[in-house]
Amino acid sequence: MNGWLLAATAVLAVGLGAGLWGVSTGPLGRRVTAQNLSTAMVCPGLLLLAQGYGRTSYVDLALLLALLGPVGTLVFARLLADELTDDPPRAWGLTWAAAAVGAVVVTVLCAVAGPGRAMVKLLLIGALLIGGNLMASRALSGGFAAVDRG
Amino acid sequence: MSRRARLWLVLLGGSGLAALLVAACLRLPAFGGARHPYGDRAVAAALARRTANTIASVNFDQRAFDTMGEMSILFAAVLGCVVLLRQARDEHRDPPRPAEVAAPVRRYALSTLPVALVTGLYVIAHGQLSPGGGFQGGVVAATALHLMYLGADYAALERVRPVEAYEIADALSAAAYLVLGFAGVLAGTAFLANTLLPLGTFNTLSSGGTVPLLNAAIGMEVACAVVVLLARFLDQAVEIVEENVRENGKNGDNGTNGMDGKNGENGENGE
Amino acid sequence: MADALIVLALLAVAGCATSAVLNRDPTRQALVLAVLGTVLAVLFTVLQAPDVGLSQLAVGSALTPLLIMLTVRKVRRRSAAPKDGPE
Amino acid sequence: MSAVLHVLPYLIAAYVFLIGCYGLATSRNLIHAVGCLAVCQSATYVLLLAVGYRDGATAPVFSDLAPGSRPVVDPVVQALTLTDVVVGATVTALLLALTVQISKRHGTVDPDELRELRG
Repeated sequence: MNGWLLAATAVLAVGLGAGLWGVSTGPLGRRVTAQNLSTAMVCPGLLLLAQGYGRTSYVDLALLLALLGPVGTLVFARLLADELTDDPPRAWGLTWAAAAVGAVVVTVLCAVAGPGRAMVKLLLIGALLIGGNLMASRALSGGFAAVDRG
Repeated sequence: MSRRARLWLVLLGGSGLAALLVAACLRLPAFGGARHPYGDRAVAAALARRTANTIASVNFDQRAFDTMGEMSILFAAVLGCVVLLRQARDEHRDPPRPAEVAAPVRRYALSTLPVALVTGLYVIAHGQLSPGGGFQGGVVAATALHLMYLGADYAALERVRPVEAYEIADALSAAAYLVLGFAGVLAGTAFLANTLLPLGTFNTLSSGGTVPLLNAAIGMEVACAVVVLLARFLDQAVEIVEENVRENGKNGDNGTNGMDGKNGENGENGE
Repeated sequence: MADALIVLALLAVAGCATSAVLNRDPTRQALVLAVLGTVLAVLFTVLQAPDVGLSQLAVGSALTPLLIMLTVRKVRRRSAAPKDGPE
Repeated sequence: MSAVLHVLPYLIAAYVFLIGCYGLATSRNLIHAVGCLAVCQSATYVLLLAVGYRDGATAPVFSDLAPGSRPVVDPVVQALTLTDVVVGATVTALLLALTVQISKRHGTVDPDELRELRG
């Protein structure tokens, strides 16, 4: 039994379950938020998987998701700006919770990895993940608002 | 045929297909089994060619000819899109108004752009060592460029993205793949045979013979193809307006599109 | 543990695929497809295929949603205009 | 549990394929249909990778792994899937471009209305 994989299963189960349910039901604003938060939760899950399988090369997946997940949310935030301005999604509690999960996972993995290239990469992923997550939430709650409204 | 009849036909055919698929699934080798004759041989061959990432070795060495086929599908699909989405005679371009993006979002997009570009290049360059390669890295690099549209506006993207240059680069990199293949023929072996270059040291950037070169060609091809593809879609979605739509918009009856009447015909362009 | 992860990812893929088909509005479907891309990347990781996972992440998380949303915008902009179309 | 697991991935792949086909057949919007086709495509990825999996094995990538130290999964199906994912996306783009053209020429993206137009 591998504690890392257990933690990864827990994070992924919560992230994917909540994300899937949130993105399939409810008003548009909630769906976009769920899409954003599912990427924010899956990324720490991927980091834990890399650690659990003992493969540092799997970290590239988390790096790519930390980069492109928020970009995907920006796509929706920008192209759905008109629909979202009427009812801007505000889920700062959940956003900060997801960011905290990411921060905890990155910190623990950094402590395990010790100083070196792996740690730099992990810190980069953590910064991209948390920064991207917060910025994507910001973009959703009126980042493209005033546009076209005179 | 009515919708109801069609649905019944689909259900009938679907249940037949489902039965066949389940029967096939039950007879497949059990999931997670230990017998993978092709896989074991591919791993051995990749190690013999000193390529650390076996998948890259399969793609760009052992099955390089098939990858050429994949590349031509990609090329043809992009060509098809370019033809389908070209500007027609009854259409004209309406430059969109500059977007107003919240300052932190803009800063985030513009500062992530170089990071994403470098990551894309990293994924391409390390294709024969760690997970990654031309196909993945190319898409990442091309997507990174479009942060310019998402975070700033369309005009800014157009300044950093001369589409013609990318179209030429797309064709050139596709040609580079072929030239690398024919170089093998000229050297006296076979098309795309990996005998041209020294194999190098295992697990370094220059290992694997022609694998890194073919990988780089594919990376460039995919990146340029995606940029051209997205450029056509963006043109259509943001800039190109049909004449009759525009005139009707001027007649004032565009309350249905949910935009303010002030912007008239290019209401949704402004974004 | 690895088996539990695989089952979890497989069930998530099945659920996501169902949701992607049943959400008839293209915008909402694009959102579900973005999540489906991420879920598939997780499945590929637990099936020990990081290369494919990278591929799926690159394509599924940003490129496909962008293409679909741009098409939706173009089509909406057309049909938002008054009815007398070309035909 | 393990007897179920031996066929579960194949069954999930079949299910995903069939649900995608159902969506394709009942779709009232061509953009939605293209999305359903993407779902069908993902079924093929799941099937291919499930065929190549080996219990307790890891990825055949030796940048951080000594060759031969651990069993590895089948790289051939992974290579097939990897190119398929990217090429599949461009084919999706081609179909979306066709949808844009159809919407321009016929003013609708509902397949049923398109049939009435032609007939």
